[in-house]
Amino acid sequence: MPFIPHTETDIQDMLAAIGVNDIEQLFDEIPSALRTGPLNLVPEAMSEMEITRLMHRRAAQDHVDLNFIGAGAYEHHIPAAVWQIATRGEFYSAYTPYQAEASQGTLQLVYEYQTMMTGLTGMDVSNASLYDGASALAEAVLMSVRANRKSKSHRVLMPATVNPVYRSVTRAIVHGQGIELVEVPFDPATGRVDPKSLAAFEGQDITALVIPQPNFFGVLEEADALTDWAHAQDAQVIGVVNPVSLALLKPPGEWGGKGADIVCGEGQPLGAPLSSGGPYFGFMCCRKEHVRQMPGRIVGRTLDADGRTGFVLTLQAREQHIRRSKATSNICTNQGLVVTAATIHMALLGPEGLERVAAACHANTHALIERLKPLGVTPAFAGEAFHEIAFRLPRPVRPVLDAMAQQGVLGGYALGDDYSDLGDLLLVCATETKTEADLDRYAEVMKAALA
Amino acid sequence: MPFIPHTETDIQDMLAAIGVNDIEQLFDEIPSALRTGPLNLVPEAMSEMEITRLMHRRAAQDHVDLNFIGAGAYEHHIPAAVWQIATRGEFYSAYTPYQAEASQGTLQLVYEYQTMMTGLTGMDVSNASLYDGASALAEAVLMSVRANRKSKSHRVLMPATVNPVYRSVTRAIVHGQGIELVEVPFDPATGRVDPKSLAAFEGQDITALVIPQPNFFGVLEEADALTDWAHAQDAQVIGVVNPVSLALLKPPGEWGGKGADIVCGEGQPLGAPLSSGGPYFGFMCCRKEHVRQMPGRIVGRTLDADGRTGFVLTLQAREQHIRRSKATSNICTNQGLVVTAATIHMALLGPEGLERVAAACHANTHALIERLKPLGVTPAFAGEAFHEIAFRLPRPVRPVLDAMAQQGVLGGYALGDDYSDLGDLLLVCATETKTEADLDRYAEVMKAALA
Amino acid sequence: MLIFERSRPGRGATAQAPLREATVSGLPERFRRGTRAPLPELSELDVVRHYTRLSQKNFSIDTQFYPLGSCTMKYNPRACNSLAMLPGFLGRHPHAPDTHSQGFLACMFELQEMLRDVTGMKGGVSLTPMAGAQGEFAGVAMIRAYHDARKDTARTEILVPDAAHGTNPATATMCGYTVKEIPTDDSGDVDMEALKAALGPHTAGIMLTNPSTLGVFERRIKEIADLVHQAGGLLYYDGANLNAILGKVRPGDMGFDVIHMNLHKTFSTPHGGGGPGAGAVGVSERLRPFMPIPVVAKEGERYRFMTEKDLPQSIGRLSAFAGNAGVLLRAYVYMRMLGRAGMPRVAEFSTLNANYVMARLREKGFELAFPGRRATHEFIVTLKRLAKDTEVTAMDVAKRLLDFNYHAPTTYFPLLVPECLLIEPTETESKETLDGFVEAMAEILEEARTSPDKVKGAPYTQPNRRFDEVRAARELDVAWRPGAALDEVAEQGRTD
Amino acid sequence: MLIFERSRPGRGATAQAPLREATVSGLPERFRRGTRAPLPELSELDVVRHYTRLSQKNFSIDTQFYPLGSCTMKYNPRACNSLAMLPGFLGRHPHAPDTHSQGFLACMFELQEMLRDVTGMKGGVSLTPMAGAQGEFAGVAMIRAYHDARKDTARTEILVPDAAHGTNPATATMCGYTVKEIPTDDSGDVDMEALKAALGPHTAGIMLTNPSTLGVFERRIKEIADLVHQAGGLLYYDGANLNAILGKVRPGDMGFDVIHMNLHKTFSTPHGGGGPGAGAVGVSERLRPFMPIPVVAKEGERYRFMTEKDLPQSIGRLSAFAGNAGVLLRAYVYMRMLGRAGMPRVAEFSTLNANYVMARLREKGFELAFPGRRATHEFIVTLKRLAKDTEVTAMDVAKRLLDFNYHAPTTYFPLLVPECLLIEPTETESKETLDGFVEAMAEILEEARTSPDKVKGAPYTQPNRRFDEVRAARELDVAWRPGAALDEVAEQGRTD
Repeated sequence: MPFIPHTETDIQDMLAAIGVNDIEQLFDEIPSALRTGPLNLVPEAMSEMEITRLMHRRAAQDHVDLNFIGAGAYEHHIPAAVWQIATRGEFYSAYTPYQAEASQGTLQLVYEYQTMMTGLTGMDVSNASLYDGASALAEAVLMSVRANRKSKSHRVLMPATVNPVYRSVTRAIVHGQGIELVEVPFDPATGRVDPKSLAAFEGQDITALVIPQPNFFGVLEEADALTDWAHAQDAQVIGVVNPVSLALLKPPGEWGGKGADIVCGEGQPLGAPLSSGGPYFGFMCCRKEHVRQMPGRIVGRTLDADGRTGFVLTLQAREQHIRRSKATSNICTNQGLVVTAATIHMALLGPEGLERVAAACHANTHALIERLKPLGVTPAFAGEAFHEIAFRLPRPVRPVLDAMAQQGVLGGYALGDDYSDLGDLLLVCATETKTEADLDRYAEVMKAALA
Repeated sequence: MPFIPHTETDIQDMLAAIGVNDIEQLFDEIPSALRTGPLNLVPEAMSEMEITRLMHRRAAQDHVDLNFIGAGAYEHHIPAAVWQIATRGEFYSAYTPYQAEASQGTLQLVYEYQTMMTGLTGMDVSNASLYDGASALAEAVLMSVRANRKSKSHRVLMPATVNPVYRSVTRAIVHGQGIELVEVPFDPATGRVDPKSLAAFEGQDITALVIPQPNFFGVLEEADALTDWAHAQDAQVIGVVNPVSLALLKPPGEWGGKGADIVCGEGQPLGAPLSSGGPYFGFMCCRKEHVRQMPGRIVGRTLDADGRTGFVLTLQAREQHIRRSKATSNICTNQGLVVTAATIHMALLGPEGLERVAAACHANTHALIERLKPLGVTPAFAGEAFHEIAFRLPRPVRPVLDAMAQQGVLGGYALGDDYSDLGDLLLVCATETKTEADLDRYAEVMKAALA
Repeated sequence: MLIFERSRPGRGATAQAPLREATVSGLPERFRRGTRAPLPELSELDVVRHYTRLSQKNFSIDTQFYPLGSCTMKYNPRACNSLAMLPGFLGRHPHAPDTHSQGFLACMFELQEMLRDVTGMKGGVSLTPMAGAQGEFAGVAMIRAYHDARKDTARTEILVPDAAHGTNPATATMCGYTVKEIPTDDSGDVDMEALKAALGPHTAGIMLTNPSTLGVFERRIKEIADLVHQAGGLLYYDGANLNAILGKVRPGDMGFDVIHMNLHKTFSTPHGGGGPGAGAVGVSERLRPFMPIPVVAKEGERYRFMTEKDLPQSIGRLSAFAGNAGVLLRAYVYMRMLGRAGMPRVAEFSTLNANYVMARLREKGFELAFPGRRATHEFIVTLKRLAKDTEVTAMDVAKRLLDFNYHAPTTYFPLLVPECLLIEPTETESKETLDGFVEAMAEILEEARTSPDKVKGAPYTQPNRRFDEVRAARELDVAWRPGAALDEVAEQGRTD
Repeated sequence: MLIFERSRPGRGATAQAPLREATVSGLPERFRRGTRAPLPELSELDVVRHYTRLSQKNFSIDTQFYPLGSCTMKYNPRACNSLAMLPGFLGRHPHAPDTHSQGFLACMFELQEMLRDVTGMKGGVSLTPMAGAQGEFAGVAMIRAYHDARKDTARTEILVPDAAHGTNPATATMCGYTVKEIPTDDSGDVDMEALKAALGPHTAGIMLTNPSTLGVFERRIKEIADLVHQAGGLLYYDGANLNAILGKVRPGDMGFDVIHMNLHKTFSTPHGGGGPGAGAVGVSERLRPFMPIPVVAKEGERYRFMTEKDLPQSIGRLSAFAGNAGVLLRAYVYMRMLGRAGMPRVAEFSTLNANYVMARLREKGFELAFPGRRATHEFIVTLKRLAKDTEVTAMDVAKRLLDFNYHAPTTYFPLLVPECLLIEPTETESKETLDGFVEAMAEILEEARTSPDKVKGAPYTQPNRRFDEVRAARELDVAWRPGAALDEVAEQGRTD
């Protein structure tokens, strides 16, 4: 019986102590008509050896040589120490730190994580994480509705330059709560939010404006101007940012005159492997005055009965297990283990390391421009980019990508899947993991695919 | 500066505390004529990301689909827990437990290991490990010379059925100490030590007889008879055994009337991956009366100042750091980390698990006999085998192996490399890791290679 | 000591970043950061040592018995971790084409099928919710989508028993529903009269856990299902306690329309100090069109993700990609190792362990909340009388248990049992461990009677004693800044 | 509690063995075991928990500063571990054909070349010795093979300084040599007059460490080399202290003929609680024919193992295959990450750290064994006077340091300095860590003067206090048996 320690003697002794004849008797309160028949879709058990072999085979099956897709999930080097420490039993198999005295390891780590995230974003406070970047944006939208007491409209401006999936997820999550998400179009020349289309909303009751930085096209928004515009409308600013980019880019806390109100994003670039899209983690930071509207767990530093400092979950009054139907969110678990990894990752990279990574991503992606020019492949937008560039291909993207994949190179993300009029646009990302030789190979393989 | 934490400020402060101007000054006692010039064969540094990619590529390069080689290193399933725990920093990065109070983790584990090994072998005591099986045999030979006070000859009988490399290593190591290793031929019919050739030594002064079980051909020696014969000559018996086989086979402590005197062998099958031949570990057990002649570290249980039990390195008076030129061996480090893994491995397998593994190895290897018969490939020896069988091929082995390797199957070990008259013999091992389908594929690939 | 206090300007783990600094050109000043991000600066050794030491301050399954009711803290097989972290899985980009994803998709498809089987939810399973609470959300959102699709818009209420997890009412609210609480009767079952009274044309559905959070099986579940269905509502099953009945009785057979499962409970993916979890949802045929996307389909021998195009009525996407894939892989490996015969064993032995501990504690003088009922995989002890007699509370007992090297059971949940301990031993613990726990509980009970202050002062063996939680909330210190208020205090009280 | 005491008949981690029992046929009874092997029987959780908890009782680099002189306890980069454990490397059978081994062999060849470069041993490097002591053995065996090949058989003596590691004389004995000890002069150098007197036609060679175990650089090394060579002897270099001079001065340039390196010291492979190590040897041109096999050769773009056929005069094989391959891979990764510029940095910063701690300890009142000398990567403090004044010994100070969460330095080695502590901080420790250690040492010195009994009773914070080592050796208990003598005592004194 895998993972069950009971010997025959144990079972008999335990049944005797309980006062029943067999284990089946313990289920006598379940109406017999309901009892389960045979399970047909669950195969017979495999030993660890057998499943190990199966999984090795399946993992090998999905191998690619080079990946140039970003679009919300980014391939970065993760120090070996990160997951070796994060998967230590004491982190891996611990529960949420409800018994603070017996969970100081996790609690102090989360406090350190919160501090790091506020440092990166330039905000006052951070929570202990949310599920992923997309759901974090949904929570940020809900939070802005709670936090912006001046606004009654529950209208949130959502630029078309925000990751399309983030927009879908936000829609799905806020749908039941009467919130209106208003799409703001982008300028096809720059690939940024179109300032002209914003003008139409001037003077209206707007709850919040979402600003993606960089946006889904990899282009940098004019975050200062957008922030100031939103604040002039008494709208809050929700920044959706890439945390690695923040090593180079202005932190949202310093956008415009007053800075963003809420900042969220996908934490994956900070130490989470691509891993088919998860587990990642969403981060969320805000200004101090909004902290009681923030969803998710928060760790605080305090004193114990002996006057020693230590760490506890705090502001639990916001949470579902206390407030039930009046909670700020139904969020219960967060992404603790990935946050553990991210904290170790950030501590290892440090400010200079993260800056080098960000700079290398920027440089590698931009180095593709010269290499692709001879193929007639050029950047589609004039806006400055961080580490993703939307290239315009001389023909539809899909078949080109398929041909490249056959050579073991994932060439990028086809923007036409989400933007029907951008069928010839390919979003390409070359992180710090790519060498000169990789960039050359990319150009070569694309050349062949275009031929 | 990878792995060096010094900041510029640190360096200046430290130099000032020492009272020198620069680091170079700390080397002023080294004659300048001796100072090293540029290193030409050490390449420029790689980041962890770069070396990671290089090593992934090289590791993938050596991939094979199926391995049927044994010949001293055996492919077994290793529970995932084994190395996840063994590589925890507290085990991985600790030194030899010289400060017992701060090393109870390692010390207790080794005590448990020693207990397990005595249980498997049926002997009284075990040391904390030696380097590998081959060098353990060399140490056992040296030990028998010290322990057998009745023998003056320093002649050790070494059957030709002992792993040829073990014999070479033993020769290389005992060479300087005037010990004579006398080869005992094998019976070409059974593949066992030839009893007739032993008769020639009767009545002579023999220090020890080495008994491999199973022997290098996979064949089981008549260990009971050999042991009794040796003891009748006042020779000691050194068993060289496969620890996994001991789940099924009679423990050396019970061989013949009095049992073996010293037992050693390769610990690799107990949780060490094939890993190109190491790190493995040699184990060594003996009867109680010989313990003070045993090389290597030994952990003992004792009491502390508060009357609590705990564990310490004991009998250190045998060792080089105390006895220097009079030590029983120059052995200093052992194979602690692999022993850590082996101990966890044995605890996970348990008596029944190890027996199932041994039985599956036996069954799988023997299942090849029927499959190969149609190809004209049959067992070369009549002696009973454990989990390796020497098959006679209808043609020289080498080209057949090469052809099989091209199909991704490592077909076995060519005995002709070591036994010049056995050029058509192939030693094949199918451990519990092989499925019916694997055995079928083996037969298929061999058929094609023979065609 | 905090990692920031170990930091020194200019130090770094320099093997971890590109060795050569890249030049960033064409990035105007207005986009750029003025000063470097205030991350700590340390050597690799310092970081490894800091976090290795920190880890040792945690209780965990791998080091302690953890009978935390409602959380199913069972052993997390180490193979699940290592196999989910094979390079091929870790390196797969979520947007990799199907041609380069068949290995991963095969695992996901088979996981869907196995979950469909053990829950009896014939309509299908979607793996995308990233946690139990998101699974709940998906479940209630599907109920709403179902009514909406039928234009049955008067249904604005969700019924929730008063013993339910806090997430249930919170979720109903998130989906735009009003919550109506249904009381529990003395034996721990739903109060049928109250239920009947609450049902009506406004009823969208009911959220139930069975066994309930009270550690007992709701015996009239079929009757409840019929009543709710007759009223036009749907039944949502909170899978928090699925471990208790795995392979013995299926939510689909009880009449539920939708279920979420906590893979991090029943299917043993790690809790990780608070996540990541995974909250797969299973549905009956009628809710199938509304499942969250993506879902993996098998067509011939090929697997692919079904999207908006395949399920146009879907409630949509809940995560940027396809949920917590790495967690799902762990659950997949676990289920394959248990296999068909292993599923009911989970229920059998978790139930045996719970009933055994319950019987032993009763024998030691503990008062049970529902003495007339079988325990399921967990049960409730109430210390109401002890607290009255000695002032020793459930929290005190919980803290004192830490000194015996046992994690505390869940305290003060469910809310309706005063001074309660919710105890869930799980099936992976041995009789000796359970006996040790029972002895510790008995010893604490004795201490509570003879020297209550000792219990009230516990724990004594941990890095800290009880915290000032009021101070934590009032003098909010949730991010370190050089020279922050507590620093000086920290300096004095430092323990490491 | 011992793992055996947790065992129960019939329990098992059943996922770890084949699920179906195979039938063993054709194995006669006389070969078979009568009763099952007495291994412990436990669930997977019990095993994981037992050994995870045990691990926490160890000091280690990852958790503590470990200034153990002569052992070079530097940080073991985690990448070295994970990259050496990639499935492709772990799965490679040692007898795999060259066609399926080029990845591994390329690493080994490049490692040989890098080691050849940093040691200046132009003849070549063999990676096969599995530990420092085996490397020593290989070195001395090569010296013997060299003389034997020249029929120079009168050379029966090996000279060894009295400060040498115990392995040196033990090795010489193993190789059939007589050992002659050479005294050390007051400044820590070899006594040149004694050396000259000892040299002669019987001299096979000399075994030296430079810097010596006294923590100082042997300044007249070139003169020594010339004298030994003139006498017809060869010079063997014990690489134990190579960390001190890496990239600054090379044994080959000093005149050594053969060197062993401790890859687990200088090249940061883990100590693993006592191994595995790796003791690669490097040789001058004249010893090349005698190198232990196998050695990796590069021919064109292909790599292959050289064996007996290529090196017929080889001293032979020292391991069944090719040494501790996994350890060698770790050293390879480490060296590639350090790179050319990183080699001398190891020497520079380990020397800086040692000299800094030496200066600070002197300032705190500690007495240095060789106050007139530079420290190399380590140095010696002698507590001779303290022991005389207070009865607090070097061992007492070492034990007390554990209470401050620092591993103790090496004590009572080298033997010729009374009450000594040999302190080696290594280059990977930060100034703050060193300062903390110095403060702890100063505090203990103060305690020794004011409350010596406190120091003599230490440690107080570990699982045990000082052990009865005499009892351990006399009442030998080296394997547990049910009902063994200490069991009852264990029962009383149990701490976990």
